[in-house]
Amino acid sequence: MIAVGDAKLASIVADFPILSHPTSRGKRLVYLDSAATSQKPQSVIDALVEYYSDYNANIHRGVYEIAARATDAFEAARAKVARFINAADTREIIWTRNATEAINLVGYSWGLQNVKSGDVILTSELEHHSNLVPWQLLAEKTGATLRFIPVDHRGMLVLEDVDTLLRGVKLLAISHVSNTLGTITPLEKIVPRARAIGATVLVDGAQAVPHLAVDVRALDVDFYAFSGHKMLGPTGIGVLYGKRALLESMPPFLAGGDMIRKVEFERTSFNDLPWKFEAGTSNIADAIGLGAAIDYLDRVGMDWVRGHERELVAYALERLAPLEARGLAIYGPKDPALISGVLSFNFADIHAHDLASILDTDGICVRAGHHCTMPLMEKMGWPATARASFYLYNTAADVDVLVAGLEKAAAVFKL
Amino acid sequence: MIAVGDAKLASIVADFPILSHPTSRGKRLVYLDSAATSQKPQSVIDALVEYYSDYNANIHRGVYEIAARATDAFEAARAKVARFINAADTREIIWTRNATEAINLVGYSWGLQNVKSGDVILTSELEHHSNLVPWQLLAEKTGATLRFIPVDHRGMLVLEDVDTLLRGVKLLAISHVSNTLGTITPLEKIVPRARAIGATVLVDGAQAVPHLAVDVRALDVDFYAFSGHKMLGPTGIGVLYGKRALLESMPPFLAGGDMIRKVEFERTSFNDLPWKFEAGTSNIADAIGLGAAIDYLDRVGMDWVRGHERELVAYALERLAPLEARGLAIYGPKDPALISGVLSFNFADIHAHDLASILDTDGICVRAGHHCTMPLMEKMGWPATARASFYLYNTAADVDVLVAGLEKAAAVFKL
Amino acid sequence: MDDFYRDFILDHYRNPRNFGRLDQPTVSAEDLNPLCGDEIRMDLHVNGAGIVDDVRFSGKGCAISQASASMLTEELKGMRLEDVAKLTKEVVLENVGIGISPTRMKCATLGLRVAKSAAIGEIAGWPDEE
Amino acid sequence: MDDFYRDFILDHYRNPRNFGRLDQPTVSAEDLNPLCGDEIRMDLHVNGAGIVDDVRFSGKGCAISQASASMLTEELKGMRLEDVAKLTKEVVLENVGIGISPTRMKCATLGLRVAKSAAIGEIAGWPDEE
Ligand SMILES: Cc1ncc(COP(=O)(O)O)c(C=O)c1O
Ligand SMILES: Cc1ncc(COP(=O)(O)O)c(C=O)c1O
Repeated sequence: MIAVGDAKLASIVADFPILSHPTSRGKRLVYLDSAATSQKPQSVIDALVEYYSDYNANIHRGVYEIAARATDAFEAARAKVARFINAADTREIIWTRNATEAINLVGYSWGLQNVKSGDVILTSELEHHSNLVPWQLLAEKTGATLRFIPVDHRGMLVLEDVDTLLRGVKLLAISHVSNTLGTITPLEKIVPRARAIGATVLVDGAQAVPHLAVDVRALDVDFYAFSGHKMLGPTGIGVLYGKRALLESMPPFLAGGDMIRKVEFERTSFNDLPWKFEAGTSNIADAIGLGAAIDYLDRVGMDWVRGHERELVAYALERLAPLEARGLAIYGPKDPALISGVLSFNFADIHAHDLASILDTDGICVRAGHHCTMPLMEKMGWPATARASFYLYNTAADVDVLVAGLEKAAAVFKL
Repeated sequence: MIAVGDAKLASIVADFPILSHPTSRGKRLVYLDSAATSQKPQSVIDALVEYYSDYNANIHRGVYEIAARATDAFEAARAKVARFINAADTREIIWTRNATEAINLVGYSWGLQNVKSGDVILTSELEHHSNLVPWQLLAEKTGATLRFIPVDHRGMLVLEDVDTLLRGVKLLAISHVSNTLGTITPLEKIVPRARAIGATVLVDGAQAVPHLAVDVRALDVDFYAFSGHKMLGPTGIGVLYGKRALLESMPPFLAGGDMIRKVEFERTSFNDLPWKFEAGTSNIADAIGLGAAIDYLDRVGMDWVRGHERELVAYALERLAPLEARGLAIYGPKDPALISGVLSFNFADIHAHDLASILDTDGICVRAGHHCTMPLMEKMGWPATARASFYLYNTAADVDVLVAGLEKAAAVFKL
Repeated sequence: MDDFYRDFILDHYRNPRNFGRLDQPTVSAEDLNPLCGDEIRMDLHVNGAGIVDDVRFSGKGCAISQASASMLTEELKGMRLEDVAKLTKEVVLENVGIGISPTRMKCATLGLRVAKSAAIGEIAGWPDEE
Repeated sequence: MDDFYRDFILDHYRNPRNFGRLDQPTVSAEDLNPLCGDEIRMDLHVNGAGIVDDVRFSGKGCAISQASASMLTEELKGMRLEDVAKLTKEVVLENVGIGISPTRMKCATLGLRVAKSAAIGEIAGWPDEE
């Protein structure tokens, strides 16, 4: 259980201005939807305000003072990202809008260059649409086929036959943490096998980087995609990490200003990494904002974040257990060691949307629906689930409010 | 000349916090680089802060209060954009990162579907790389050829032979206003001719929407692209306008969350417009910020903006004229009616970069280089130019400081 | 929102009227609310006089979409197909009564949208596949 | 920055030393500063003892890049090619003296980068075209 007087947690909560603003019904905001997007600490908001108020300028080509300051801050943010995920080189960090664009970039650039008819793309049954639909489109364009690592009834990947599954695989595209169930993929069991047969490996880390310490070199992946907005950063900024040699060998994706070296009427040569993949004016402010988010996470410490979420999940499982007799079904492995801070559930015959609406009246924000994992929902036979997802600013009190909200829902639905 | 006591102008200047912050050398900031990116009024900064502090949530799928508020604000911003450029339908407004991504979206989606070997893409010699390189890549992929509307020595498009130029053209891709010279393309002379032969028309309005009243229906274009950051909005948000029937007929570009209707393991059906083209978590905050920027421009009035820039250009041309005898060369038509608030120049044998560095010491921000229009520079024989670009917050006093800065540069270089 | 779930709503949710499929529908339509995943199908049978004389709905979803659709089917029976095509969301709001939040409006009107599109499709002819 | 443009800088800018091309260079390289468009080419002639005995540079650009390159060519003459490959940006900074702003550092070091890459290419062999 979380010690009530935990001073560190209290000071974290105080850093997030939204958490002290009551809802229109006067309730305390109990934000349990960080897997959709996280809240932002004041320091991130301040970084945006500072950029726009003090040194707003376009980057890379400006010789004047604020342009130089903006360029430095923008590239410093890139260096922070590189260090945060332990990339070997700052040039391996490409700014994108979000994880989705990062994955699509690989699909269009590396994919169309390398994937051929008959090739196999291996992914899993629990992927977010963003790490599935791009590969469906690529398969359609190239004549490649998709293959799926199955999930078992607990939502764990079935990896007994991983070598069989990997046969003939050109690309392994897999998520690090499931957004619907929170299950953590044991990448160490799959990636080395995939590498051994020469497959390229892309990991969708949208739900991992915010919650776990991620080391792309230790994982030894080729590509790693994630979004800033889920890790305390602003909306509109995401990251594609790629091994340098691989990025060098790829054709550009979007074309325009900043990604070029020399343009003539009929032909163009492209700029060096990372700018080769960054066409047009970058999202300067939000890249700087993501840098501030990383500073914040660094100060708190990713080990603390992971530990805190584990405690919250353990506490929530304990508090929710009594409701299981009344029809609460919690999905996933129900083991805090195997999942990040995500719990998906249904409550008797209350549809997840109705549950979310009832919880909303008490200021509790949970997500309801398919969580952009329709195929998983279909396979599991869940029309929808309600999902509570935790982050560093959630408290045991939030769990208590959730439990009370569920009791109320049971009363409303006369369970 | 600008009346010194213009109260409206003074109150506009006061709305931009950066303009009251002196540079590190204690100089007043004289920002003459709005063609690269504009400064932001307090109301835009406040809109971002409000979103992140009060109702930060992911959109479209959330049933709880702040998610609903975020969704409403996000879609309201889209409606503001639609009205601002007089689109027929809100669904015709697709959010992108910037003008560059908007143009690339058309290249990948419409282009790969419709452009065939032997087709002609007509563009001009004064395009920004963002409206040139995507078409080079498309031509390379499809076997189409590029053709260029020439520019004359003043930087005006040569349109005498427009019907000859248009022969066999599948796509006309042209900018509305040149970022290097400020010249305004007489779209009314080209677009109807292009339409008459059935060509599709894309206009790069990155330098037009911020400075002129734009009416996409009156212009009768198929696609119109622009960036928020050049029109008082945040970085990271841009717009593709497209006629609805055309957008409906196009395949999706990026794939992932939000742009889907139904996903199964092997196949996917796509969502309705505009979301079909918006994959992954959108740049929610910055879309809302762009909405606030449009509110600001609406309050000031685009006619006032255009009139003010014309006056500034006229005043600048008048004040700069005496320096021409000492080697100042101003490019472009030098007629405030034909250009927006942009002046490109060189001063004797002072290289543009040196000029910009010297001006910087007095707090003056001008851009130096090729302005992402290398082919134009090559054709004109300019290795680089210095560019001063104006916006609604610039004043006659800014012009005076620029002139004084040029005098100083002449002294430093012993002209 | 919690006062929305009154007894008659829960009753329609748990015991939907006219649930299932028709063997020989004159026209059917189905739609999905892509944002929440709710799905509804409506089968209408129309007699020679242009009157809906039988109706079934099927699908899955929240209490709001299912109860609204269930209540709607009771209204549809006996209506002229032309009038079905002209229904507005007021009919749904009158049925479900107070308390629906704007975010859930799409759920409440899903059945209506499906019924209308079936009626419009039958009257105007479905657009040809392109 | 304005105090950077002293007489000797302007002199090297307006009267660049060793400007032009060599007829028979042992090695040449060129590069472009993509951010500002400055271009510089360096032709080196190396004698049997591995000493640079002639050098020319050509290109266009700002006073900083051109003056720095001009001054650099004076240093290069008589240097061992191996030592050219090992030059650091200190040599440029000593040449141009005070006042260069960080944004312009790339201009100042463009000629150096080109000379070094010529020397390294000649010593190590250019990478094969892939
Ligand atoms: C004419 C023109 N087109 C396109 C662009 C590209 O805009 P962005 O960099 O915001 O994508 C610019 C910006 O410099 C421009 O001036
Ligand atoms: C596992 C996973 N992958 C990808 C994404 C897509 O992230 P974004 O919408 O920021 O592109 C998400 C976000 O919901 C996710 O949870």
